[in-house]
Amino acid sequence: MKQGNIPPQRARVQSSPLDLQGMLQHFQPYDGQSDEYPTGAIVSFSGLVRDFNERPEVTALTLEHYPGMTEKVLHQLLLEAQTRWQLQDALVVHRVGRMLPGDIIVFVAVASSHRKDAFAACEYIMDMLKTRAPFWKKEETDNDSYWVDARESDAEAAAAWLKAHDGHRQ
Amino acid sequence: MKQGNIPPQRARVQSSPLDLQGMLQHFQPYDGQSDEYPTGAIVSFSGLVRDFNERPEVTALTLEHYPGMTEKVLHQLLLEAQTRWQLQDALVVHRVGRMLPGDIIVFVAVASSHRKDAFAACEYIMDMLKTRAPFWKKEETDNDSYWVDARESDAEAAAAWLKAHDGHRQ
Amino acid sequence: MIKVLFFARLREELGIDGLQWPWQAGMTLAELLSQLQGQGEPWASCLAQPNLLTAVNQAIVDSQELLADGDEVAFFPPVTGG
Amino acid sequence: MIKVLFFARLREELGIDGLQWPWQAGMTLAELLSQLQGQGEPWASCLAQPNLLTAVNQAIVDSQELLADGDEVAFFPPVTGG
Repeated sequence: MKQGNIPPQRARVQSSPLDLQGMLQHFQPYDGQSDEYPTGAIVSFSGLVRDFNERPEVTALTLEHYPGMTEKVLHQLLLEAQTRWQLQDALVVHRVGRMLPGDIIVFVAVASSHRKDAFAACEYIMDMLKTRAPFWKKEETDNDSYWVDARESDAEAAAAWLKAHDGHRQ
Repeated sequence: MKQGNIPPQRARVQSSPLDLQGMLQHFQPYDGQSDEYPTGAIVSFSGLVRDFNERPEVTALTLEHYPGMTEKVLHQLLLEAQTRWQLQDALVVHRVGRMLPGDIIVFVAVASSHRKDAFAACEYIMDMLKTRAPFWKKEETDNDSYWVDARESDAEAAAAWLKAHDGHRQ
Repeated sequence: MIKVLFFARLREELGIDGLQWPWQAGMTLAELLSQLQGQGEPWASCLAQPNLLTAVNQAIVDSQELLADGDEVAFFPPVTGG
Repeated sequence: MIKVLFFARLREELGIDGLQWPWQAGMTLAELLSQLQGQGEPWASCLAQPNLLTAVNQAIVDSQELLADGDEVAFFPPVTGG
């Protein structure tokens, strides 16, 4: 169980498919050899491609990103979460390239001694990722493709964290 | 993907160990045969036995419960969450009997079209479980065992949801 | 008859996990509790604990609940699962 | 020289994913943007989009940022990942 700063390797971008079980294998807090068991809560988030979004019949989407900057921003979000809450570990894996409905786009997991911290940190990382990590979605329907517009609700969710002083959103 | 009421089988109590991967196998939203992909967010919570709690050196704990009532309450919590938020699915599995530090005590997962709903519903189920589901913990140290006292912070977390009218805690 | 159950610390302190108790028409949960306490110690003090929770037929209720013949009544301390 | 990158909708509208641009001492991000816009259409209108984000050396900055020789500057629309 890591106790120091979360290393850059915990923030990843990949074009190969993400599977929930594989992700959680990367996020087992204990190897059976531990001397200490501080983790009481693990919260995970998986974001999936829906078949509706800006338009009702999404058949696929392609995620473009800014290689280099993306990994830096994702790692920065993990460190920020570790500053705000007491965390033992955190992981974010984001997929890029072309995906189909049902595919996992992003996986975030955090481990903490306390469930409130784990929930808040996981949601914080996702809300910040949505407004600060350089990814762009292009959706396809049967007869069209278009860049997805940023959502006002995502900007509001991120802003609410920045106003929060007690570790929880206002 | 279930669209109606979450069935009683989604609320379970077991004495055999819980493993995260097995849990998520029970919570795959798509079987590869789906026509519709409404789920955009899956949030999961795993509660683990820590080696500190009321006393600093916890070596084991035993969970007692009220068979019959437990399952009813857990299922009721899933239905309440489905009433408050737009969910496609929810699952809660709670272990009973003797456990060691690092073991998973409880696993909760929810699937929704929206991440905000998924986070809120998962945290709601856990906060309510902590104050309403008839489980009792007895902790062991090297030279003692004692019943764990209920926490004021858990009662406050549950009460905050009951005051909330907009689907989020005050 | 009423089926009475005790859990956790209460079960240990009373040294029993349950019992059958005679039902009377019009009996409330408060009356059942009072009759059980009337058995002397450890019943009197154990069942006077301030945070005691009570369930009738597996649903938490308050002490004004009217009991029916055959009801299952459980007494237990505040819950600590999860 | 400045390494300039364009992403997503901007990359498609400009028809180019990046270019090298001469650096001058004291050059700010706002000046670079103005020089790029000076190339006529589609540059003028594309780079005038109100929500355009800019990063220098992979960190988001505002238009007063002073540029150094060899900097990597990226222009892109609001992000939509996750």
